[in-house]
Amino acid sequence: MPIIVNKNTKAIVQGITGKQGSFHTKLMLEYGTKIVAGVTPGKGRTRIHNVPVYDTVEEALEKHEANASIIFVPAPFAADAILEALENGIKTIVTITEHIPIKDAISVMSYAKQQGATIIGPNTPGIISPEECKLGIMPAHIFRKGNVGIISRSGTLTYEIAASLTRNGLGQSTCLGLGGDPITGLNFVDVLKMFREDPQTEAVVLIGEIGGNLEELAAEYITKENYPKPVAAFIAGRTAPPGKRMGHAGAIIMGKAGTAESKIEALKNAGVDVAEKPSDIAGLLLRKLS
Amino acid sequence: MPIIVNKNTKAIVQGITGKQGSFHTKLMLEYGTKIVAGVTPGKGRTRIHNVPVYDTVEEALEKHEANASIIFVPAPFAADAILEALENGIKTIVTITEHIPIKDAISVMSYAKQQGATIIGPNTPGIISPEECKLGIMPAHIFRKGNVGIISRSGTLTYEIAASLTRNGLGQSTCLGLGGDPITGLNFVDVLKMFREDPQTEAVVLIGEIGGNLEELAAEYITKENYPKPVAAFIAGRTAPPGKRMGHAGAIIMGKAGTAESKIEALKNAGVDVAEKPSDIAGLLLRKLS
Amino acid sequence: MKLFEYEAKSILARYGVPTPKGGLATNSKEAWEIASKLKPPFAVKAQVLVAGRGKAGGILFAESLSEVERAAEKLLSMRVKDIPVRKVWIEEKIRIKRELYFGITTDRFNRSYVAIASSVGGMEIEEIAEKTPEKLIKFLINPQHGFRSFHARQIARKMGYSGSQLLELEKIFLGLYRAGVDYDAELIEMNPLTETIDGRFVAADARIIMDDNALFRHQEFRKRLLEGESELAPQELEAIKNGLAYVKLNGNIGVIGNGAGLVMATLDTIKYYGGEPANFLDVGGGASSEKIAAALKIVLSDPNVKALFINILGGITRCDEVARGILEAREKMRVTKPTVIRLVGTNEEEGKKILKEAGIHVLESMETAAQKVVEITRQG
Amino acid sequence: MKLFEYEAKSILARYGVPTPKGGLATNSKEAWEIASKLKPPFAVKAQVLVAGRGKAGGILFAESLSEVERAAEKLLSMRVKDIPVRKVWIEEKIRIKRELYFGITTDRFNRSYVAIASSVGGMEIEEIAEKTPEKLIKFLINPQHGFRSFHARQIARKMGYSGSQLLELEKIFLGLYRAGVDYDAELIEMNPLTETIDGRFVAADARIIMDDNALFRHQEFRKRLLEGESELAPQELEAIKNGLAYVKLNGNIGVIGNGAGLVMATLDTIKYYGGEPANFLDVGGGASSEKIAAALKIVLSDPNVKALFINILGGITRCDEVARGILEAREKMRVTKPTVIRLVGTNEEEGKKILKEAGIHVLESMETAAQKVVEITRQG
Repeated sequence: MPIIVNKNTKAIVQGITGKQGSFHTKLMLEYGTKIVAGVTPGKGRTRIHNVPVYDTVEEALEKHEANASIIFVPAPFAADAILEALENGIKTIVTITEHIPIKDAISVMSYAKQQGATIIGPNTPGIISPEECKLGIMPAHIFRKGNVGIISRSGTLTYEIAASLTRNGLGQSTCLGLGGDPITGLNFVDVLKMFREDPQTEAVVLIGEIGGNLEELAAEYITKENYPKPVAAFIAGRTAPPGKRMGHAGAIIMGKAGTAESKIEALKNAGVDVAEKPSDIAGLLLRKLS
Repeated sequence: MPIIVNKNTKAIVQGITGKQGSFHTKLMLEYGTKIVAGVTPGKGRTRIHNVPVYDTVEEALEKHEANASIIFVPAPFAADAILEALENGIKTIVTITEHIPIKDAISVMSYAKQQGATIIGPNTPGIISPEECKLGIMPAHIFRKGNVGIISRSGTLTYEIAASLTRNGLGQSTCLGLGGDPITGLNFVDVLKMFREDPQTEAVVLIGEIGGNLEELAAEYITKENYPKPVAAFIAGRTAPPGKRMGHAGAIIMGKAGTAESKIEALKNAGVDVAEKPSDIAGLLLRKLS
Repeated sequence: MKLFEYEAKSILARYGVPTPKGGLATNSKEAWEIASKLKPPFAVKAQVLVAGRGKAGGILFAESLSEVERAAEKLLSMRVKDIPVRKVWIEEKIRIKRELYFGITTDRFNRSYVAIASSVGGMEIEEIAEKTPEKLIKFLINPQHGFRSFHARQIARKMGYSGSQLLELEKIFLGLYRAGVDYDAELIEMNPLTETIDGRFVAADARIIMDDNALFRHQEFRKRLLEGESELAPQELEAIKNGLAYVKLNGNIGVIGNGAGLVMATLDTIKYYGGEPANFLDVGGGASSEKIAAALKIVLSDPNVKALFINILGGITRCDEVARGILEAREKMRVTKPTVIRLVGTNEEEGKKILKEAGIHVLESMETAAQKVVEITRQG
Repeated sequence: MKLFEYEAKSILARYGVPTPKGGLATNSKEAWEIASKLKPPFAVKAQVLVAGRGKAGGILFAESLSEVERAAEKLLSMRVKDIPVRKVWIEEKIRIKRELYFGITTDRFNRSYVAIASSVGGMEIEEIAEKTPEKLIKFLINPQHGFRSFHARQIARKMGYSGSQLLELEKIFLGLYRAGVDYDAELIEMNPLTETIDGRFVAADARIIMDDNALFRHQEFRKRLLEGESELAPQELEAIKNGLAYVKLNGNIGVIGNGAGLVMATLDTIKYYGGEPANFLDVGGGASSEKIAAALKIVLSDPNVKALFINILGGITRCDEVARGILEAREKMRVTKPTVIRLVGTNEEEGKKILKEAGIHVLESMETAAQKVVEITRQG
């Protein structure tokens, strides 16, 4: 049994009629994900890829049973879409949308916490538990079912590393992108805790990048809890010039904290194997698991 | 043991240096209420009636133990004062201040509910459990310890009726003013529930007025729960002309709902004795209790 | 504080709610000029703050400019429910397909705002509320994150709308909510919100009642309330300026008390003993002697008043302050009318002493006092 | 988006935060005129968006108008950390008793805003943060009801203030918070917040960084960002206009990729194999062919670029769209520079087919591709 999503996940797609929403609904359906309904305001009473579309989450849930939602609606409306899912009792929400204003995200995350809901993202590739459920936009063919859990701050780097693991015979239990926006629903520590309790997961890969201190806090947690499963990591941005923004606010370097060096040192001190190149992760894990 | 406040209540006074705050602190101290500290921003490090004054509730609670607060701060700042008490863990808050904006009150009451706190008022005379604790501005000499619980929407009518009960040998367990502002922390049903569980209380007096439907809802509750203690009521505003405002928004008559007739009928149908004049309450109760 | 239709509509328009094109006129010539810039047919509407204006003849329709002129003239010389019409609003008449209702008000029991919607609006809304409440959609607004886009869509769907109409209603409902929050409305409503024959929506009428307790945040409206353009009697205005609550009634016993409940009970008791109160006047909590004096002045300015009944039960109000206020006012205004005073509570002894030294007798029971004042007016 | 000091100060002043009297000048004559309306002594401050301006000589003091003129002239002809100074801000110099710090920023781990205060502010604040973090007051702001008056007072008290100074700081902290909320600031700070010798408080310097993701709510700033008055390189500006993230670096390998993490890892890998990237360019998720074409144009406008490395791992980005964008741009711009393309993921087969048909070779491994492009630039 993987974490968060599995065979029993039944999802709605918010923003299903948009270009990305529609395209990835098709791919998720092809992967076998149970997409029971879609929501796009003003497009109710239509169908897309044979999935019925409703104007509101409320109506979708009156007519279908669902326990998860994946959100593709544009950033200015995304916080409201998350709230709509939360208010209608959905406890697993994957937010693909990127660039949600910080103010909106903070307010929504606080409510999600009160409701005991799990928000993946925003600005995440989503989550996949191979052969069970894909709630995201990742290219499915690079994943295989197995025993490695992946937690990542970077979408495309996740694919890079997952593909390399698969090529080396290391399948995955669940791969999850925390999301690249400044405020996200989950951090490394949250997911490390879940993988710890998950019997299918035997090792964890942590993919970080410069900026913030989430990797340092993960290292602290691993040390403090004497984390019982092997962890390997890759940190992007070793060669980034200090003080420059690399793509999103997540990558502002402030003084020493948040540099690749700081993160790598903290993780190594916690007993984590840190790879020099993405393709080195597989080798490090194989050594640990043998 | 009366409800909400008793011998063990230790209170702070927010807005202690104002005219009303200072005056009533003196009277509460004279009654024997344990006032441990006062708060007025900018007046910290002074004393009033020998009570130490602090700039913040936080500091007052660092230096004194308290489980209640009574608030006299002006309406534009009162919602923040309630929040300050709540955030610092106080669970019983009496808000004497009147005319708090509805928008502010709604936001604060929602947070109080989350915190499991009891807010009496705003625009309340407060609460008194005779011979144990007075957290309010009511003239103390009209109350006597006894077995009648009083719940009222009107401050001065409470004094009117309590004094008449006392004259007739009917003491009180606890007398509580719900408050005259549009949004209050407690309603009749909330307090009826508390009196139901309170062994000291043998009968309940309910003092209502025109406007809103809180009396009707109390009647509904009494009927549904087959309320086990005798209840007598007085409703002010029988002769108020329809559509006119009598003092505060609580008294707007909208159609039939909210009229004195509607309330009196509902209460009578629930088996409540409804008095024609405030002074008739004592007689009705004596008959029920004998 | 009630806002006029033209005020409410101009606020809503700024929040993106479609309203009919129109303008405000104080005479028939202005009405003609406004209408000349609009497309016929027209609606000419008396700007008064009373409910049921339509049924009372306060709304007229006109096909031509000269009809507008006549309609304005007629309205400006009439009274709607006893209120003189000082201004009219002229607007383009909407071609109605359906009349809806949407409003937001406070829900005391749930301590929140509540949105109320109905796909059957217009003049019948109150009847619907009473007879078929199930036709009303009631939506409690969570105080934590307020009324959101999807709440608006949920309501629009339940009203039977979809597609672009649902999105249009979403914008309108949200606009109304935001206006309500920003203006501290205790009631804000569109009735009717009209669906036009081409499927669009227009707020044909709008009403806002601002929370009086929040007027300190809206000084421009507070000013408007106190400096005229309101429909208050001079005594009511004077009362507001002094922080008092006054309602004129038709009897001859002037009543002053502290606390709305007590004053209402005082009126009830006077009536119980066969008297007729001339007014309701609540000095509120903690009144100063100046406030008491102002209250006396207001009550005595009513020529019908034959006797005074002052009923004070001091809690936050201090009896000594009340006593001083009474003496002050009697001196200044040379009050000769018989006065019955009932004074108990905080600082009671001191208050009684002050009055007794001035030769004024004070009673202790509301009922005895009420009987006494009724007796006096009967004799008078 | 970083705001200039003069922008940040004028925002704070509107929220009731005391700031020194001053004005903005683009030449020494204007500087003289502004100073003539102020009281000496003066501070003349270069308006640049880099940190550490003071230590880099960007702030000068003047006693007289002629000294102001000279200071302005000097600053307007210098570069601060390589940024040319285009504007100076002249203000009255504050007589300092103590320098404090107060700011609000985001706390990612706790998913909230956090207020940070210190009774030891000024240029040393970063040193304090590193060496004696216990001197910093960190206050997490509850998202549910925000930063309130009493939070401000709690902080002021912990900074050692009481009485009227505590109430003054309350207003200042609240003003800063409200400005931050209204302007979607991811950082808003006063450093120093100066306590003057007469015990009052003035924000001697102020900094606001707006949340780029919220600029759609602040079109006036978005406009300012895109239409100059910013310190961006032409390529950076072009990138923002096209929704791309671009950072110029000093090497000769142009890099385009999707996802900040992947692009950073691409740079790392290029360096690992001994190459030097010319830039960072992230096309983001779901890039259209137009966006890819714009990215190519920006990267190729750097004359140092000798070879291109396009690294696309499609998730929400579709490989066929990328392929079409590359062909489009190559055609329009007649690209002759050697290009290494790595393309895998969503619609990979279709993308590869498009490129192969155009005669372009596509690699599958980032590392092979990186080695290849480094090799090409070595040969070149």
